[in-house]
Amino acid sequence: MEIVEKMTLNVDRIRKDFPIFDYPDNNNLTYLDNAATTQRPTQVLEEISRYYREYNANTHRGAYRNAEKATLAYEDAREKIARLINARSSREIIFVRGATEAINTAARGWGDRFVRPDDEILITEMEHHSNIVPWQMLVKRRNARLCYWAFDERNGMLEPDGLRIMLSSSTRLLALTHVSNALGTINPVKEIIHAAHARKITVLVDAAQSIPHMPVDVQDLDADMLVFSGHKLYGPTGIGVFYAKEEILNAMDPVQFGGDMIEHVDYFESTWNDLPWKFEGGTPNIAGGIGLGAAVDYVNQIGMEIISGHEKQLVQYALEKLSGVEGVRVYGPMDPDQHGSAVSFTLDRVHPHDLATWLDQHNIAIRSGHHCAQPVMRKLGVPATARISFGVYNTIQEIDRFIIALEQAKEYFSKWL
Amino acid sequence: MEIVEKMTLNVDRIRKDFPIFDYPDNNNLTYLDNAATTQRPTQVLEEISRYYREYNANTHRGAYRNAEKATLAYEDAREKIARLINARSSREIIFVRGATEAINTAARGWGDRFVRPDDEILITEMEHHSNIVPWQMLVKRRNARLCYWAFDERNGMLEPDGLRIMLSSSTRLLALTHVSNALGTINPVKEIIHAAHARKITVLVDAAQSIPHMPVDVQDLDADMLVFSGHKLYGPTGIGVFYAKEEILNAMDPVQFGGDMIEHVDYFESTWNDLPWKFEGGTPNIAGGIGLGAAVDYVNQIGMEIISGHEKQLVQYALEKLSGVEGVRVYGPMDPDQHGSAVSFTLDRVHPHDLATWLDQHNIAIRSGHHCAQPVMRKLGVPATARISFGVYNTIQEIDRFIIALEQAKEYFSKWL
Amino acid sequence: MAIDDLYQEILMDHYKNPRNKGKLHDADLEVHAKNPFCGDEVELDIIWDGGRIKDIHFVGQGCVISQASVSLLTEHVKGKTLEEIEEVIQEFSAMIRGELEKIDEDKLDELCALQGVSKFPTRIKCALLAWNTLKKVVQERKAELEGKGKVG
Amino acid sequence: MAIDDLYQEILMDHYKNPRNKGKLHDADLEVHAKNPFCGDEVELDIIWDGGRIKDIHFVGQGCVISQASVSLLTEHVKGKTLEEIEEVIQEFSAMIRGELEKIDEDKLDELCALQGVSKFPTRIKCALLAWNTLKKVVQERKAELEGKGKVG
Ligand SMILES: Cc1ncc(COP(=O)(O)O)c(C=O)c1O
Ligand SMILES: Cc1ncc(COP(=O)(O)O)c(C=O)c1O
Repeated sequence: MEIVEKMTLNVDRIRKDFPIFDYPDNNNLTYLDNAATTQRPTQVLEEISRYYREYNANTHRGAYRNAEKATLAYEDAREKIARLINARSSREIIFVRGATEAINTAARGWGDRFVRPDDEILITEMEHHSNIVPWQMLVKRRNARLCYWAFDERNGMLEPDGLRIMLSSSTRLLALTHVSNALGTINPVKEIIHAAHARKITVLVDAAQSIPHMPVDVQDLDADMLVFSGHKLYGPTGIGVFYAKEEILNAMDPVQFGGDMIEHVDYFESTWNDLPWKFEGGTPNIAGGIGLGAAVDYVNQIGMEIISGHEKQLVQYALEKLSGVEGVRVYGPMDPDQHGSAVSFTLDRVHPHDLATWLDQHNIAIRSGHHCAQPVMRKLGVPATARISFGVYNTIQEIDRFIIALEQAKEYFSKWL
Repeated sequence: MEIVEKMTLNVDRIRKDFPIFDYPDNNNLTYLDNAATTQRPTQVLEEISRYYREYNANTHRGAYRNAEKATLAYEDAREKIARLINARSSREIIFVRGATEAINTAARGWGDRFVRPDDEILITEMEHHSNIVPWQMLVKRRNARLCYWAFDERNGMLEPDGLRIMLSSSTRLLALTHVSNALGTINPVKEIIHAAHARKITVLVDAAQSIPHMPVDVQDLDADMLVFSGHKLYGPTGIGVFYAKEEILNAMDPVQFGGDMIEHVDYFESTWNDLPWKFEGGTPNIAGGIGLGAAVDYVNQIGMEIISGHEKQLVQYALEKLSGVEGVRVYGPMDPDQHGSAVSFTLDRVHPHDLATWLDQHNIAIRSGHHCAQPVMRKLGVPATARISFGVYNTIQEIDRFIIALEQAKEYFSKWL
Repeated sequence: MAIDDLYQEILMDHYKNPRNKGKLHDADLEVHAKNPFCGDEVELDIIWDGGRIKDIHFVGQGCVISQASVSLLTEHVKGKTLEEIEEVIQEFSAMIRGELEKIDEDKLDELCALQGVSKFPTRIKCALLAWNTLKKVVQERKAELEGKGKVG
Repeated sequence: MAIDDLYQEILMDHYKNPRNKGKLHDADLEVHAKNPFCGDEVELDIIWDGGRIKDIHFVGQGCVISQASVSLLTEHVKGKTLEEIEEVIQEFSAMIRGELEKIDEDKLDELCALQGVSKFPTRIKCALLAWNTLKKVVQERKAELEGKGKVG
């Protein structure tokens, strides 16, 4: 047992790792759009660069040293990711482009194989489009049904008795987000998975918004499948992870057919390679995998508990401050223990897009829009919200700066409106 | 009309652009595995680095300047690629992970929609696994049939009357490689497409081995779909292109469902975004796209005609020299005008893998194996071949060095065998 | 790139007091436009008078830029011929995209209030949302009239 | 990392004159192993004698390393008990992977000729191809005998 000290982060030192903050044109950037994508530390960029400059080669196929070096580096990154989420083995880690491709892989490779006519796929009303549309299409292909577990628009929490009501004997899969990118809600996935398993229902967890911000242990959660994106975890673009239990991966069909994922190709029949390569057809994003490994090293070196503690302080402070601004409405849970690193809000009479432009003029980057969660917007009865979201490098001072600018925006627009 | 001078390349200067050759541990590396993946020039690495260090943000969604800058850079790369292959519009350029994902996209998005029971898919015997297995799986899903157009094992050329024999009234698609990675054969795709179109057959061209080595004009070829990988074109890993005519893309179904590819998401139905985004679900490989754009700039600045001329000299020289080594058997066409930048061969009694290890000890990187083309190996009656393949930075001196080492290997192994 | 270049008084006024807002119940045509990335939506209701727009209204919600832009659009195209409208759309779009060397104030008139958008690339889509839709509508109307031999 | 460290005389001899090569027509078991990345293939034919391998042959084609390795394997495991074989496999695999501090020459005997492979990581798969397959075979045989209560 390790004892985790409640250390506070040396954010000044951490910010130095992120070249974006030093780039003169960015002029003291306050970056509050981490739920969309994070910045990348020098450590990650250098690891990518090292691959390209020193031992660039294709993986798994070469009979020379750089090919072997590249293969080892890529497979080593896989090991790091397995340890990060405490997978039983790195065979359970499939590299994909991101959370979206991971969910599509599950819907095709598992869904097309195991979902039968009239089966039900249960998702929640707070999912990202990437965890909605693949299931809409699956149920069309398989003549199955899609059902929604509702949330309470007053506090952004899933309806407490929703699971009991929703789970039926024909429910095959529950796919839900660990942390909502539009509401900030942290869902109690461990308990939910436990309840679903009692009814032999397979569970897929969309961890795109949790992996970067809190420790996630797939064995402790007992998640059957879990997905996330590297670019939200300080890693490169174009790389992400599809995790599934080994027995599920063995039972599933591969989805991308081609080089590297096969064992034997005959004219009319082929057989598949072992896990994890069975699911990785074609030359992979080698630099992306290696870069994601470096990102995992980076967060480990700081400590995920510490990052999580730091961000919780930021969320708590932001929730307090935002609620104190007249005309601001905050969505999602108000309890910071139930609230991930993204906070959604609206400001009376000022459209989020106008607010974002206004803040951008003050070098504060926030997101406005539907956050790829149109059903959430419809439920909240707004066309869009503004959203701030945090990473390891954000500070209380930045929130103060944001709040001041927000007050000024309110004043500016109320002059007219 | 531009007049292309038969300039010879200043290879010394070009080699300076590729940091891999300067890395001390690589110790005068002779890299002859370009068909597997090329090296990347500083210009590409710097462009990737610039994105991450200066304006890193997610694309298409942000309401702040760096998000706009990232979007413009990514879309600008798409324009560059459209111009490289002379697409009618950048709407016809879909970013994918590589050639493999592109072919899988065609098989799912076009094949599942348009291939009917008993339809035939025609491919050649010299395809890469990535252009075989997706079609094997498609015909299984659709109860259709897969047929092979044979090649002549003596010269690696497609049987001249194969198309006439093979095309039937039920042929729906012809998928073939422009240049074979295992034999080096350049197929006359323009004439083939013309003949196929006369029978209203759709044609997909696997240009993974042609795009990096010769000018390719999709309008001149009249290719319906065409695919290639960025990492074989001096670009980053994890990015490639699926080209298809706009009317085909409009008729096809998307394959990756999620953020960015949708217009409207309702509980049970969704509608798709415009081209090209309809096919790009999820956060794309932004750095990859931008890097590939820089790679296109790089080859344009040298000139594809010039690269092609340079490599033809290398191929001609290599074919001559290799044929002069007793005990060497060269596969594929012996006419350099019909031979792309990869040359496959075997050396009597020495297994390609042993040869590759031996050459690796002399810092010469070649490929050995089945080159993801097991049907080709079966047809040639060998378990594996050795393969050398060229890029813009290779030289006649390197071929000499390789031939000397090959002679030495022969001597070394014949001592025993 | 001061913020006031973007949020000109005229725009604020159109946002607060939109012109021609609300459904036209006897419209010949009702078209919807949507910006999938920010959720802005606009509906245009149009009554034709041969090769002219006799009346045009809009329904929608969105940011200052998109709403002021569509409000100005309705004022500006009402009563105009298809050719005149195409010309304005062309000129206006070029201004918004920052492609005009010199803005023709006579032609664009009040629409010039949106010229600041060209310096805010993230907002170009907002300003053009309704205009791009109208462009397609005009093209289709022309094709329709040509089909009937009524144009020219 | 001289090339001679890899291609030792013994290996060359086994490559040229493989031992126990050719099908065993009365084999109890016939298993196939394949290295998908280089095309090397090996078939092992085995005759059991309770908890021992009574006879073992191989069929295959491939590089010096994979063929010499399987030829040595057949010599080395013939007549041994499942436990003895497991021990050799473990020791041999560790040597090939470069995980042994000190190589037990008594135990590995001629197999030591393959120790150079540990310095050529691209060849580790070649050397282990047949051994990994045998490892699975032995595990399954043990389970089978345990099921019948014949082991221990
Ligand atoms: C909860 C959630 N799921 C899925 C995704 C999709 O991730 P990506 O776009 O990297 O595929 C996102 C990110 O936008 C997200 O926030
Ligand atoms: C002819 C051909 N097609 C397809 C591919 C697959 O490309 P990738 O592995 O980049 O998806 C390759 C590369 O190995 C190839 O040579």
